[in-house]
Amino acid sequence: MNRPVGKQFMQGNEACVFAAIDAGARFYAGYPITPSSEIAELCAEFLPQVKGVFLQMEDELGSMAAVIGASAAGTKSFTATSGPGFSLMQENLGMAIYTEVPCVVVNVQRNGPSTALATRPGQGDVMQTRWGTHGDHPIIVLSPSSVQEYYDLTVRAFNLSEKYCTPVIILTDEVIGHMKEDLVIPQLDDLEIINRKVPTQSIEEYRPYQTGDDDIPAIAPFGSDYIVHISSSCHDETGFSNSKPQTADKLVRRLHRKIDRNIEDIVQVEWFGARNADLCIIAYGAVSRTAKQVVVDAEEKGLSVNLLRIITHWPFPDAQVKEALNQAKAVIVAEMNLGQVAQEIQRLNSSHTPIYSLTRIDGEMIIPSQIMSKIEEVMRS
Amino acid sequence: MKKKQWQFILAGTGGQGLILAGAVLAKAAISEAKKVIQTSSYGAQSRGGFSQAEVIISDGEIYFMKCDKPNFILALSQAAYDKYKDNVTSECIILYDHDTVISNKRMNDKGYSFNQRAIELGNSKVINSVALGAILKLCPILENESVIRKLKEELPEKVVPLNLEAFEVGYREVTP
Amino acid sequence: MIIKENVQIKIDERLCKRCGICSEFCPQNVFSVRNDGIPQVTAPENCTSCHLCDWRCPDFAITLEVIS
Amino acid sequence: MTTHTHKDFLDQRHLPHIWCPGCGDGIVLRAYTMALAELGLAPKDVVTVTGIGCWGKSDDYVATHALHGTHGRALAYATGVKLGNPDLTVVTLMGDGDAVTIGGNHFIHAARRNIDLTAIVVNNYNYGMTGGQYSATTPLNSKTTTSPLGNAEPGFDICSLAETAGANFVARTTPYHIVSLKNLLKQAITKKGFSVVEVITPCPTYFGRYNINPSPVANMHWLKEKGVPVAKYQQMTEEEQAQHFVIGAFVNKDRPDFYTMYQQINSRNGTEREGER
Repeated sequence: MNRPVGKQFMQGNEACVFAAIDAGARFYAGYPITPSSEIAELCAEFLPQVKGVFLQMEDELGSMAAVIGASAAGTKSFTATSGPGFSLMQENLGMAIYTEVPCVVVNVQRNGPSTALATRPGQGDVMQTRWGTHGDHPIIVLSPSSVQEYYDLTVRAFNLSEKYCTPVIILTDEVIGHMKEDLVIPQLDDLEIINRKVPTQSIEEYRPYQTGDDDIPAIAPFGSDYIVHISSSCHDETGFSNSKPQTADKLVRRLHRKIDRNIEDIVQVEWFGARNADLCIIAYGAVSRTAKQVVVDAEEKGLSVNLLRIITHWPFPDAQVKEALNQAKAVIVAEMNLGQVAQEIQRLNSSHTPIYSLTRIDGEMIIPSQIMSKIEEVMRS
Repeated sequence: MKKKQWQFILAGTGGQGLILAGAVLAKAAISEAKKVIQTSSYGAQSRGGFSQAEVIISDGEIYFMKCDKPNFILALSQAAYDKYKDNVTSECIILYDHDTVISNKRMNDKGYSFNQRAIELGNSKVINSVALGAILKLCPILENESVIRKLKEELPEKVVPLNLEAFEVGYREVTP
Repeated sequence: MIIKENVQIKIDERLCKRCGICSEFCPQNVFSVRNDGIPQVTAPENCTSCHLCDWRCPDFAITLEVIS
Repeated sequence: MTTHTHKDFLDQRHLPHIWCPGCGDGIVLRAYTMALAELGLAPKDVVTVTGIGCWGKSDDYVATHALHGTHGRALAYATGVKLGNPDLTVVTLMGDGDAVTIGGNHFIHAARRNIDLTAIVVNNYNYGMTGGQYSATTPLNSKTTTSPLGNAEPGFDICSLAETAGANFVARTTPYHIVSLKNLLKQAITKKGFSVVEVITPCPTYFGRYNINPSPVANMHWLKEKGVPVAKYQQMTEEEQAQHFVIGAFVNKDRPDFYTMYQQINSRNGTEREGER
């Protein structure tokens, strides 16, 4: 493969594929669905050129399962889909979380529910990424807002996934997936690539799910001298099923703990505009681009407005959102759904700051004038 | 006329090469160290005949990625013209195909026989290159050379001369 | 004349679930079944070490070893 | 090279197993571990992938690498495992629910794709683990806990399905026919491409109790009588055939497997593509 490097002009979904390959992904299994299909098409073209495998599975259930299988065999793996396909992946997403198999799932959101407006953008899957799968579980979800960031966060998604032995979801949308923009692709040597922990115990003493103080297991790939048992049933440190209540409790608590204790490493946000503005817009993904334009326009109008852009959706940036709530006189949450993140922000609103949920679900982008009129309305009141 | 940010909408029907024209415009702008965003129509919408490319070219950072205030619209079909005629400012230029579009005669409407000229040049497919020439004439925010260079890079070698000729025709014949 | 190998059949009563398959299908009637359902080797001299008993034991309860 | 016995492939820590008295699963597992040993494989060369159900619990007792996943997806995980590391021997242990009911789509596509996997499908004609409900192989009229007066649906013929979908090796046998079972498993595991061994297995607790006999021994006799080799089966009348099932290897061919095709095609296109990029 002729790896692009330096300044490039490409589509978001294209940047995602190059980033995945740069991060070390060598297996993709997926089922085509708009607006993610370019990722499949480009993987079909490029993965064989780096001795990887692209596989078009029979459905998204199988895609997610194949991704888990390939990763368990030691090959960094990923898939991409959109809302309806993402729903089909939920069962095995839970399986990957519980069995601690690293993998990356890209959800290029479209308008929904159901097949709705399949070619139009939406942000209706924010809560699905958090609570879509069954059982009590932690999850890492990243949300890019530019082609550059789509590249960067894809690399980061693989790194976090390998570091914490857990699936990482890239939650993007039709606009970011399809738009073409310039970006800079770094030299491979300049990229930080993290690979999963390798066992250090003797083969006889090895237990794949035994962890040290960091709560992170060292699960060897299938085929190594370390025999690995991966079970979607409740399992102890040996990986074999074990249905004791204390085993179940210990496992699920550890799964949460390994993420919770690393919040600072995982959570990213971007502040845009003056930090002490009167009004704070909270947005993510494509809509945060609208919001940035609004912050610039507001400044020209002499209005004190800033933006808190959510980059890590889950775990939720509680601390940063609280800061916004404490500091601003009002908060506008702009999103292409009926207030999924606004509700999450309300959860943190101990300062009783007025929160205005600005929504759009017609498959069209929230445009700057829409947010601006809301700001003017809020400022008047 | 120098602007900080230009929003171009190239709209028409599938097969007119508008996505490619948008890409040429975008890549030419990149080569001039400008910031660029290109978006296109997708899926069933594009299969149904309607095709559209949006290009934003700016000297600085581009935040909002859609053409909410277009400066320039190329309308190569009636549907494309009708979609925008009432939704743009009076300053926005709409350059329409004289052969297929009935104009409302807005102040900044400009008609040109794109289809006819492309056919006369020997291939209706060069309509997008004629259009690129016309765009550059009316919006001289890019150097002709950088557009010509990208045309050479993006097109199959054997069709380059005809497209360059088409570009020249569009540039020469459309008047501000 | 066939020279018999020396065969040892072990039944692990901890694993045996008393299905009766070993004794029912032993071609040489090596087994009989105790009142509690556990099989016993009562005619070891008949054994031809065909292994059908341990191979067909669903519970890994029978080990047939040929002692040379 | 160390040689391994069947016990090296068996993890005895979790015995006695969970299966009911007279369940065939233990016999199939025994044949599987014997087949692996006789093929000269080591536990680290093999990945056993299981689904959900009684037979889906079999990974608890294997000492190879193992992946126990969600219901019906064993072949999909296994497909990923095989492509993630093509040097591995990957065997899926699935029940009739996993293989051809909830996971039927993966089954036909694994066969069509001819991915180099072995599927050991234990068919006990019902969902034993959840209490004896009917599955996609439960025969017409059979009684189960969800078809108390008889099943209104006909059952799939797993082998015909595998054959039609394109598997390289297709066989059927029973735990009663233990020697042929072991030998068919060896052939299937060795075969490059997708191979299926359907093992008609007794479930005295549910299917047996409602349709044959609750006694483990009676169920084994039933298998002995009902399973007939191809030659004998062909001489039977239609009525007789309906009362029996045919055992043996039905398909044994060498269509190139998915990964071989994938590599071939991509190396060809790779050279053609050179100039473009």
